[in-house]
Amino acid sequence: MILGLSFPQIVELILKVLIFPGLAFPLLFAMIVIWFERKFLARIMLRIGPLHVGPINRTGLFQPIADFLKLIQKEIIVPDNANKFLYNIAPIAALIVASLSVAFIPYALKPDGSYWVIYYTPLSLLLILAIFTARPFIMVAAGWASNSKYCTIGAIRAALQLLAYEVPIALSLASIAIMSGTFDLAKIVEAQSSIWFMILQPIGFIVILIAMMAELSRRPFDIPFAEQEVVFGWPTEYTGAQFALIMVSEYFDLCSVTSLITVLFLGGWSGPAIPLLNDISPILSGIFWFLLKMAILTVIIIMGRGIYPRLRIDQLLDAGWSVLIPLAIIQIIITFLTAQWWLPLLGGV
Amino acid sequence: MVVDIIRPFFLGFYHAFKRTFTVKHPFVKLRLTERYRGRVVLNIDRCISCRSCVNICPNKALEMVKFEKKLVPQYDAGRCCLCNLCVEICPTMALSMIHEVEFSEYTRKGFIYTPDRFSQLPKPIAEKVVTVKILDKKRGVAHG
Amino acid sequence: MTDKSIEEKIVDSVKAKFPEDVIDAKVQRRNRVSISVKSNKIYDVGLFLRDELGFDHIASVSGVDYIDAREFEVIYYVWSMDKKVLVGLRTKIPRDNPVLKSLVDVWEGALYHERETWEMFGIKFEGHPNLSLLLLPEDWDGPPPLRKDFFLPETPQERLEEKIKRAGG
Amino acid sequence: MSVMKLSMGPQHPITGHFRFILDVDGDLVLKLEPDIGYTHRGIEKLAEKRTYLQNLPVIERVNSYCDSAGTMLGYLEVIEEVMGLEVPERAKYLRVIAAELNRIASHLYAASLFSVATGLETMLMWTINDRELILDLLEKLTGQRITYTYQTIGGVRFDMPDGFKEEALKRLDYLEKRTEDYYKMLLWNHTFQIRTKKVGILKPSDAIKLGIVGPNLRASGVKADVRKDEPYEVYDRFDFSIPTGKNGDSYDRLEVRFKEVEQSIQILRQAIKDIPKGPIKRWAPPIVPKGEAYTRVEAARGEFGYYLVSDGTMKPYRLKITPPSFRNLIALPHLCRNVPLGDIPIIYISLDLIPMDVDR
Repeated sequence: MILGLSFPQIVELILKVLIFPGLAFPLLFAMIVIWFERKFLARIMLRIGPLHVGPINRTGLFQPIADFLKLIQKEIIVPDNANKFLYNIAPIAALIVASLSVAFIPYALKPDGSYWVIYYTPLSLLLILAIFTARPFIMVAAGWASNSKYCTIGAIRAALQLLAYEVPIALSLASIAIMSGTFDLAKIVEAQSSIWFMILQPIGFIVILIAMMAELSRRPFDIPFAEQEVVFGWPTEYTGAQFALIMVSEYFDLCSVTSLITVLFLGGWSGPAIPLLNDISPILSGIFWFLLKMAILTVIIIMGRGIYPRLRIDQLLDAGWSVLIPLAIIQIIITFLTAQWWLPLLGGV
Repeated sequence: MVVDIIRPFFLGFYHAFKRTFTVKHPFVKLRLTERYRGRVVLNIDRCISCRSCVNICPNKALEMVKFEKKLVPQYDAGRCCLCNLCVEICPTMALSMIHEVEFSEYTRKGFIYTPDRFSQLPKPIAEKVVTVKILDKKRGVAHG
Repeated sequence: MTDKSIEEKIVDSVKAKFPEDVIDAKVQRRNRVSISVKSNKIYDVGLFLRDELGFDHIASVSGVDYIDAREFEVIYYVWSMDKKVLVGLRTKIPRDNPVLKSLVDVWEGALYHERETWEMFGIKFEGHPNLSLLLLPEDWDGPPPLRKDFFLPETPQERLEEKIKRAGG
Repeated sequence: MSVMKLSMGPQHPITGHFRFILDVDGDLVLKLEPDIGYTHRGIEKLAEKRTYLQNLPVIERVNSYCDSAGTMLGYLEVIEEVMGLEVPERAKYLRVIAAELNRIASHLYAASLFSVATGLETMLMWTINDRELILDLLEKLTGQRITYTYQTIGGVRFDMPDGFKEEALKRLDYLEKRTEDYYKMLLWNHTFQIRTKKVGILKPSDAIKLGIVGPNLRASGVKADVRKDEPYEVYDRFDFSIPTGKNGDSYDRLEVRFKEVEQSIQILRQAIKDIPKGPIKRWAPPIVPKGEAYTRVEAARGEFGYYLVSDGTMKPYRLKITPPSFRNLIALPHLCRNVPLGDIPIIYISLDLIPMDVDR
C-alpha cells in the first residue's frame, strides 16, 4: 500500500500515465498522424510522399521519427533582444498544455463500472475548456518574446482567432451539458449509450467541428501560421528541438480535440463488442471503438488542408460571430424545445 | 454554396486513390526523347580545328586547347546553355548532343571537360527505364 | 482628296498643331507612327497626343545612346486603344546635359520606365516623383550601364582588367 | 499603434525574388513599395556584345522558366522586320505551335502559384503535373523542356517529329477534360471565391492609364490582344476569341487565364490541322541592315515590346526589351493601398509578375 493505493491500482495508474492515454499514446498518435497526413495529402495532390525511411519498403513510416531526430540535433538559436525566459519556456509550456487535457478524458469503461481515465473529476468538461483557452496565451507570449515582426503579427492573429472560435465552442458545450445534465465527460458518454449526440445535435456537431478546426489552426483556418503572409506565424524564429516540441504539441492538441469530440458527440467507447478483443478485456474493445472514431475525425480534419484555401482573419471572425454563434444558439433553443422527445432516449442520467 | 463547399471534399478523396505519375528518379529513369539535348560530346578524329564552335558559343563555354598535336575545343559544362548552336555550325559534324543529364561536380573546375573527357561517351543506363508512353497510361492520357 | 489612312491623319494633325516644334513626323508602316519633336516641347506634344488623339496606353520608354553624335534619343512608345496605332514620340537631348521634362503627369504608367531610363542612361527627368535606383544594386557607383562608353566585363580576365583600370584611373 | 515598416522578401515564401516594403497598421497595409532588381542580369547590355544569332539563347532567358517561346518570337519578329525577311509558311505555323503550347504551360504555372498564394497546395501539384504534359510535348518538338532555343532567324530549327500531331491532339483532349476538375476544385470552391472575389479590383480606366497589358488588362474588361490588333505570324488565320473579365478582380484574372488556355487549345488544334508542307527555314544573313523597328507580340503574360536599332553590323546597336511583367508591376502599388495583409500575396500573384521578367 503506497499512498493508499493497492498494487494493482498502482500498476494501472502507471499504465495509464505512461502508456494509454498518457505519454506514449499522444506520441504514437502524433507520429502516425504526421505520417498519414503527409502520405494522404501527397496522394490527394497526386504525389507519393515520404518513401524511404521505415520498416516496410516504400512507405516512409518512420519519416516523422527521422525528422524529429534531425531537428533535435540542430542548434537552438535565440534571436537577439528576445525575451529569453519566455522564448525558451513557451515550447515546453505549449507541450504541457497540449498534453494536459488527455488526462481528463475517459477512454473506456472498466468492467467494475469505473472509467479508464487518468484523473476522474465530475467537472472535466469545464477543465478541458479552461485548458483549451490557455493555449493562445502561450502563442502570444512566444510571438512577442521572439522580437520579430512576423512572429508578433502571427501571435496577434492567434489571439484574434481565439475570439472567433471560443464562444461557439463554449455554446456548443453548453448545449451538450444541458442535454445530458452534467459536466462529467464519462456521464455524457453514458447518456449516449442508445443514441449519439451527433444525431440529436447535428448543428452543434458541425459548429464544434469547424470551431475546433479553428482552434487547432488547421486549414482553412491556419491564419496564425499563414505561410504566404507571415512566413510561419508565431513560431517563425524557433529552431531545432524547440520547433520540434511546438510541432509535436500541435498534434497532441489534435489528439485531445478528436478525443473530446468523440466523447461529446460520437458516443465515446460505445459500440458492439469485438469478439477477439472482448475476450482479453472489454476495455480493449471500448478503446478500439474510441480510436476508430478518432481516426475518422482526424481524416476529416486533415482533409481540410488538401481542399480548401485559407480564409482571411476578418472572414473567420465574421464567420465565427455571424454564422457559428447563431447556429450554436439555435441548437440550444432546439435542445430546450425538443426536450420531451429526446429525454426518454438517453440512458444513464 | 453548400455544394461548392462539399464538392472539393469528394473530389480530393477521389484523387487520393488515383495513381500518381511521379518518376522515382534515381531508381527508375525516364527515357528522354530523341531530340533531347543533354550535353555536347566531341569526336576528336573529325575535328578540323576550325574554331567555328568557339566563335559561335554565346557563353564562352568552349575554348581551344592543344591535345595530341592538335587544337581541339575544351568544354565547360558549367557555362554551357545547351543551345545547340555549336553542333549546328560544326562543318564536319564532330560535335553532337547526347542524353546525359546527370552531371554534378563538387567544384566549378570539375565542370571543365578536357578534350579526352569531352570525347568520351557516358556509360549506357543500365537501370530501369520508363518511357513517356507508360507514364501517359498512368496519367490517363493514352487512348490506345 | 483621297482617303487618308488613320496613321497619316495622326501625322497631319500633329504637324498642324505644332508646325515649328515637330522636326519630323512620318508613317513607318501600318500601325506605326514616328514623331520627332524638340526636347522642350515633348510635354505639350504628349499632352496633345493623349487628350486630342487618344493615345492613352504607354508601352515603353526607351533611350538610345548615339555616342558619335554626342546625344541621347529618348523614345516614348504609346499605343492607342481605339485607333490601334503605336506612336513613337522621340526627342534628342545633348549627351553632356541630359535633362528632359518628365511625362509621368501625362502617362502615369511611365513611372518605372522613366526610372529605368534614368538609371541606365543617366537621363534626368524633371518632375519625376522618385528618381532612385530601380534595378541596379543599392551601392552602385559606376557610370550608367547602358551608355556606350560603359564596358561590360564578361570573362574573369576582362573583369580583372576592368578592376585594375578603375583602381588606377 | 503607430505604422510598422515590414520588409517582405526577398527571403519569403511567396515573393520570389522581390522585396516589398510595406507600411502596416495592425492588419492593414497602407502602402506597398516594390523593390526589384534581385535577378537583374543586364540582358539589354549583354545583347549589345553578342551577334544576333548568339543572342537567341540569351534573349529567351528574359522569361525563361515560363514563356521562352513567346519571348523569343518578339526578338525574331523585330529582326525579320528590319531585315525584310519573309519566313516560310511551315515555320510560321511551328512557331505558333511552340508559342501557344508555352502559353498553356505558363498559364497553368500561374494558376498553380495562385492556388499557393491562397494556401491550396493541391492545385499547385495538379496544375504542375498537367504542365508536365505540355513540357513533354515541347521536349519532343524542341529538344528541351524550359529554354528551347527553337525558333531562329528565318524559321525554326527542327521540323515536327513523327507522331507529334497525334500525341499533341491526345494531350489537348486530356487537358480540356481535366479543366473541369480545376473549376470544381479551385474556381468554384466557395472558400476560394470569398477569398479572391472583390480583392484587388483594377478598373478598366485605371488599367489603361497605367499601361497594364495581357490577361490582367483583359480581366478588367478591355478587349486588347496583339494577336487580334496587329496579327503577326499566322494568327489572322485562326478562329479564336479574346476572353475578358467583368470586375477586374483577382478572381477574374485567374478565370481569364483558364479561358485563354481553352482558346489556345482551339488555336493549336487548327494549327496542327492546317499546317502546310514545305521548308522550315530560310537562310538569313548574319548582318542586319541599318534600320530600326518596334514590334509587339502577345506572350503569355502580355505584350512583349522589342525595339531594335541596327547600325548595319553583326551586333545590335541597341535592343530595348519591354517585358509585360515590368509594365504590370505598377499595378501592384496601385492595388495594394489599404488592403488587409492577407490579400497582399493574392494580389501579387494574381498579376502574375515574374521577377526574372521584371528585372531582365
